[in-house]
Amino acid sequence: MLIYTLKRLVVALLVALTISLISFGLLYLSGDPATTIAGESANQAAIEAIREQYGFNRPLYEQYFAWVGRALQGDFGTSFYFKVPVTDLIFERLPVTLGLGLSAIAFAIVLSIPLGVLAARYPNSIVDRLALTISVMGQAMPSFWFALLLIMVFSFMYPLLPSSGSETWVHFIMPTVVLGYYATPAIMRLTRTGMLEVLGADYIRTARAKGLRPRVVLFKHALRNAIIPVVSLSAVQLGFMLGGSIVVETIFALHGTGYLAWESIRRYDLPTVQAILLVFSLIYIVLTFLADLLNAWLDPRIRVG
Amino acid sequence: MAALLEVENLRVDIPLGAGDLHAVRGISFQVDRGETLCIVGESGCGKSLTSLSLMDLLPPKARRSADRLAFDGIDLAKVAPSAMSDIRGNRMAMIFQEPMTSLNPAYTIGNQLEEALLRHRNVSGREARERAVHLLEKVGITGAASRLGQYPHQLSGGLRQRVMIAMALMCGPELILADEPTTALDVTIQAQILHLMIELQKEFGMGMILITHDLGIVARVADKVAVMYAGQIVESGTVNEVFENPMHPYTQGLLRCIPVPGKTRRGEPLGSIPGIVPSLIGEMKGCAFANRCPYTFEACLTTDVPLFETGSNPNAGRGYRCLLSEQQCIENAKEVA
Amino acid sequence: MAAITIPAAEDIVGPTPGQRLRKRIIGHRGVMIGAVILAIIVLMALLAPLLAPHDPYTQNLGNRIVPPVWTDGGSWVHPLGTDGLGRDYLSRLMYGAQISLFIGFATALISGVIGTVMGVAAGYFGGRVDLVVTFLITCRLSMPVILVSLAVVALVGSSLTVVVMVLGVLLWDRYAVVMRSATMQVRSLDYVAAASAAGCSTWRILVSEILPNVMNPLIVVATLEVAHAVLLEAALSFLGLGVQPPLPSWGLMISEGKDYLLFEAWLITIPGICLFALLLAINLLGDGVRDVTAPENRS
Amino acid sequence: MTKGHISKIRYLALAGAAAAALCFGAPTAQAGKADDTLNIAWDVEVPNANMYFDTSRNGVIIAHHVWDALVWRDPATGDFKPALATAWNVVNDKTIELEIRQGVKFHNGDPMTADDVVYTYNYLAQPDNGILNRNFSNWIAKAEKVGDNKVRITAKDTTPLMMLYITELGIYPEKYYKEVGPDGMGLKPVGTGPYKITAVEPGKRLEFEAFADYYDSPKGKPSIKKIVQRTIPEMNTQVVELASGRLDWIWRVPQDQAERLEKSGRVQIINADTFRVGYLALNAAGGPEDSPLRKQKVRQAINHAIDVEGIVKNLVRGSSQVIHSACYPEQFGCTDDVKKYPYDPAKAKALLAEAGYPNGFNTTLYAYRDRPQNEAMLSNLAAVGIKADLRYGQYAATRDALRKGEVPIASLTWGSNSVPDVDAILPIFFGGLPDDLAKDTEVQGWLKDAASTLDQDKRKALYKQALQKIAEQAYWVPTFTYTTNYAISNTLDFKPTADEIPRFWTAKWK
Repeated sequence: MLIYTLKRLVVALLVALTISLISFGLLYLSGDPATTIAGESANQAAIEAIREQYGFNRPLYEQYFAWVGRALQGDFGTSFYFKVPVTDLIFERLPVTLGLGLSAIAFAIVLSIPLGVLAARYPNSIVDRLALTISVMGQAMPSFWFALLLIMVFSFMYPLLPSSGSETWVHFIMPTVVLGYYATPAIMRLTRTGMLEVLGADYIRTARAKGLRPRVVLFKHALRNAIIPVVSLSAVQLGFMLGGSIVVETIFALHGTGYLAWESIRRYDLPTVQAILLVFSLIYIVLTFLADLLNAWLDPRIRVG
Repeated sequence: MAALLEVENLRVDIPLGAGDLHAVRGISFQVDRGETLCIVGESGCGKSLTSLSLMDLLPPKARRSADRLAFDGIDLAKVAPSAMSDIRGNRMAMIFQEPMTSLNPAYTIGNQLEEALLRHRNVSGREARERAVHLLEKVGITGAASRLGQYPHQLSGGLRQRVMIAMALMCGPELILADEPTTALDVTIQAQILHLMIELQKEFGMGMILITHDLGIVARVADKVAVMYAGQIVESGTVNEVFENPMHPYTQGLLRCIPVPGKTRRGEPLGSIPGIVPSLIGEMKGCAFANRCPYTFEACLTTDVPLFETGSNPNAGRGYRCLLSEQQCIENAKEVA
Repeated sequence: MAAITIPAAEDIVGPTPGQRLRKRIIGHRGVMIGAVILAIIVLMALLAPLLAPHDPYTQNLGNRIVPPVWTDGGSWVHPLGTDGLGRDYLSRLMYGAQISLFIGFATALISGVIGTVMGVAAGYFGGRVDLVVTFLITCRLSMPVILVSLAVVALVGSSLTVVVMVLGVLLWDRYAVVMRSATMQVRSLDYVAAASAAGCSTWRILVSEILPNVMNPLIVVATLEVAHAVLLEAALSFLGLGVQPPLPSWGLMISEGKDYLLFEAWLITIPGICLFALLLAINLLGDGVRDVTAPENRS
Repeated sequence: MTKGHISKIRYLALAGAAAAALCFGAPTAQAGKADDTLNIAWDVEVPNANMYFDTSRNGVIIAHHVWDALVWRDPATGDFKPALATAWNVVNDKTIELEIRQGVKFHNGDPMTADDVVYTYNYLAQPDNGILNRNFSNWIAKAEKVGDNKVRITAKDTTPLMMLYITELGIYPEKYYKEVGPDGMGLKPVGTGPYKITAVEPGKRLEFEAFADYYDSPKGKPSIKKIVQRTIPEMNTQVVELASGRLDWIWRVPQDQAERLEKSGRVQIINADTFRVGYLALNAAGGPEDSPLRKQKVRQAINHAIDVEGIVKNLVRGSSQVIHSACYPEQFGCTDDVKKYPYDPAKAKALLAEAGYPNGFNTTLYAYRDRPQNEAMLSNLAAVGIKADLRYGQYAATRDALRKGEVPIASLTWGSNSVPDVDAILPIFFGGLPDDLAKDTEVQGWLKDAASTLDQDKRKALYKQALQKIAEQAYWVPTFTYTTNYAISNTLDFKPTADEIPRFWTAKWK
């Protein structure tokens, strides 16, 4: 386990390094960011001063190493736009994105696991068909369209829910549904497939032979085994939601990292974009690692001996 | 007093696209406390489905029907699913063929042992634990207490089957159904396990249905034998009667396939039954064994054969399903011997 | 534990060779529904020059936001009404099908070539090649597609070509994952070993033994990736960084219709429903093909 | 892996859930008239609340609310009125002396003195102060105290718009600013304006509160007690929030949406003029040697090809006006007396043929906002044979490319920083600065002359000359003036001004 963890750590570092290269190279496609920083009404002198101040006139590799060096110490530089440390900026906004991501994945799980379980328990029943419909619709529904439709119906036609802000949990209902629905199909399918497989297993028959109640058989004995791949998938989906949060946060005016990323791209706020890309990647790596740990906990064959 | 388990005209049908598969076609038998019934037959004859149908563990598609299916006077055909699950694992327990896959990989041995007792008895966790340790010792597992925390994948096949047996015994059942409990195990371990089961059965005075295709086992442990072929019992009786005087050509064929110490001479080829089992899909006309039977005559192909009762003791359930005269059967049996 | 967590690979790879495929496809309801919808959309796209009642680019500023025929003020001149610049909405929708389908298929092709080469190489050669490919997959998976594509498109400038190239270069991960495991499976089969033993060249084995046998999962992934690409283009267009106007991609039409969401909802609903139908059709088709090629996964 | 580790994971999961619950659990603010709070939304994030470090429109708005300048310009009449200075005296071309008002307090309670004024101006005059908003402060050479309450400000050069600039320069508290620096000021701003800022969540939210000790300023005392600004990027969301009463004030609502909203009766719509003008910048002096845009006739043809009137009438609507010269009509020095190019595709084609492009040519149009208008112009160009690809991008990217001379045609807008004088537009685009695509030395000369005299008539004449040549040469295609749609709740009384600076201290509840 220790060796495995170390290996994972090395891979994670290599990935982070690669991503840092990509994000750095990517954003320097744009050429000289000094004009951007200076703003609409800045004159040439201001632009020159900025170029000097940020070191844009130095060779690219020098800028890269300087950046990586600082990044290793948790210093991603200063946002061109906000003029505050990018690290502060990201960590100030990360809770919203993570909160949204967690509630969305929770929504997806709460919706899809019971449905997936029931669909597998009663194949070709109404529940199964409902589950199938939900999942097929979920795959085909562009999230921004879904979000706008929700706003139109639940905030405009029937003003029941707030369409912007992140003050209370009520504000998170619509964003959660939109983002969570996006992850639902995959989780539901995998649950259903896994459950179908597990329900045919011998140990399920054993459990029933012990006279255990159907609920116990289904949830204790079957789900526990079927859920193992679902955990990995959920982690991956949570990672994907970081990307999905860009659209959702923009529409619902949630000031999270996804929206920050999008605005930073539009503002050419390179240090912020680079850092977010890197942070998102790291989160993904951490998530998959956590999922593995969780799997190890769920599956004693991995954990023990 | 009625027998512990009474089964009359039990049928199991599985609907398929091409028509119903009649897997078990009207079988009847009884098992009493302290008695061991062996159901013998080759693969696919319906013996496993018979045991599953008794436990109400058939696959979802399969349908069960019976004229009488009574456990200690309780009509299992009419009992509600929840009441059935109260009986299952409690008064009737089952041991399966595949010890490698029959334990849930995600839970410890202890957990899986204890949950049966916790489900059916109002006991504390500690009591359940003690019972589990006790039974693990009983089935010959050393260091029982420490085993409780182990997971199935950490145990060998023989150990797992012992665990399965212990699990079946947790609630002190009155009837044990063992479906080929030793097939998947090493030969050396087979004997140990079998031995263990018989011992326990005697000790606890349980009724036992042992399903096997191994006549050697039958000879050693059975009180009564039911020979199944193509979903029917073709011959039944006490183990002595059946082994001494096999009436049905199929039984005779089976017995010819095993070496009998003292009777089978060294170097003599063992018998085999040529041909294949008929399809069980759709209605079947005549004797199911007709296509493989050396004595087949015209009536065998057209007449449905009833189970003829015979033997000195009508309660012993001695019967056979053959159109040949009793005399003829006895003649044929002598050839086997 | 796998070195990386690969999503949903196992439910795409089906071991069954595709002999009985055709029969099962015909009998599969999802596939048939998907195929019919997709066929309608493809026909609409191909026949747009013949069927479209108007030129999709001709503006008429005096005739803006005409409602569709079924509402008050609508007429058969513009069955689906006109957009904010007075262009015929039905015609734009038809030509838009061309663009959206082109984006989907072109992207799936580019990413398919990249991903298949990587996946097959990793699966066949194993060892270091596999290590590198797996690493690349991990890197790729850890970058949110939408963030990276937004950044690139914002920097390079958005156009149809840029969008297709960027998405094509980004969306190969699922191909690689699936092709890798499918190839591993096929490689271990006897006939591949036999071909290898018979002295066939690696290239020959890859082309004539491996590829035909990983075709089923490849087709499934390709189908789903077409949908993925269409969806992502729509998202990019929605954020203003997709294809450039006046090209009527459905994503762009939704984006343009966005300003009318609250009062002329049909301007966003119509392309929205079309996009939904297209994605639904492709997904049904893809899922169906998966079911059909790996039937043990369903029922 | 042991049990111990597992429970740690469980614990972390719980902690995560608790954290998530915490961020959902914050109390919500009640909106509107009921609690005397004006809820407003912008679509752009405000990076900080330090007025000299934000060049955006929002920065200007914040500045006007939080910081008063020495002099105030009445937006209605254009008159200069005493604010933090009670009187002033223009000593010469480059020097002005001002009498500083007594008894004015900063938001933190410190008194505002002549020292603060001197400090602020000298700070702005430093070349290395790092401030971004230099357009209004570049002229300052130095400031000095010439009496207890008297300050002399000296310009580097003759500065015709000095008074105007002074009205835009808020006075900073010397002591506080030295203590907290620019970043501290951005997070906890302190000024003398009608509103003080009580909370800054960068990019997300700003909270203003009426300043109780506000001096007797010509701006007047604020009526509404609190203002809460939120950033909502999506216009639909803004409209929905407004319609459902969670917002009281939004602006820049698209015309179509504004008209429908007004009809719905749920909110009020005010369509107001702005200083912003739209134009196509033509790369007249740059690009490849054989660029068609180098030819005057081609540029004139483009002017004739664009149906500005049609676009204004059908798309832009509101009170937007068609313009013919490169300035906002109300600006000092702006004139309509220039060569006009009525919409005439036939003539455009003829001119193209004369220039050697009978079949038109291919080019690229860069744009960064107002997609429908640009699409309409694209279609106009196509009608005379000019096939332009649209490159729709970010403002900064467009302007970058433009400065590198890579852009043949750019569709841009300019708001003149709300300065009512062509000095805020012409020198930037025709005075030889990086945005000058015409590079017309004659025009550059006139503009330079105009900038170095205080003689208003002379300035006017020079600007007219320049504008006439710009039109004659067709360096630009001036299109139309922008209007802004304000959508406000029915309970709010709000009067917009043309300089696109909402003045919330004049707003009231009905």
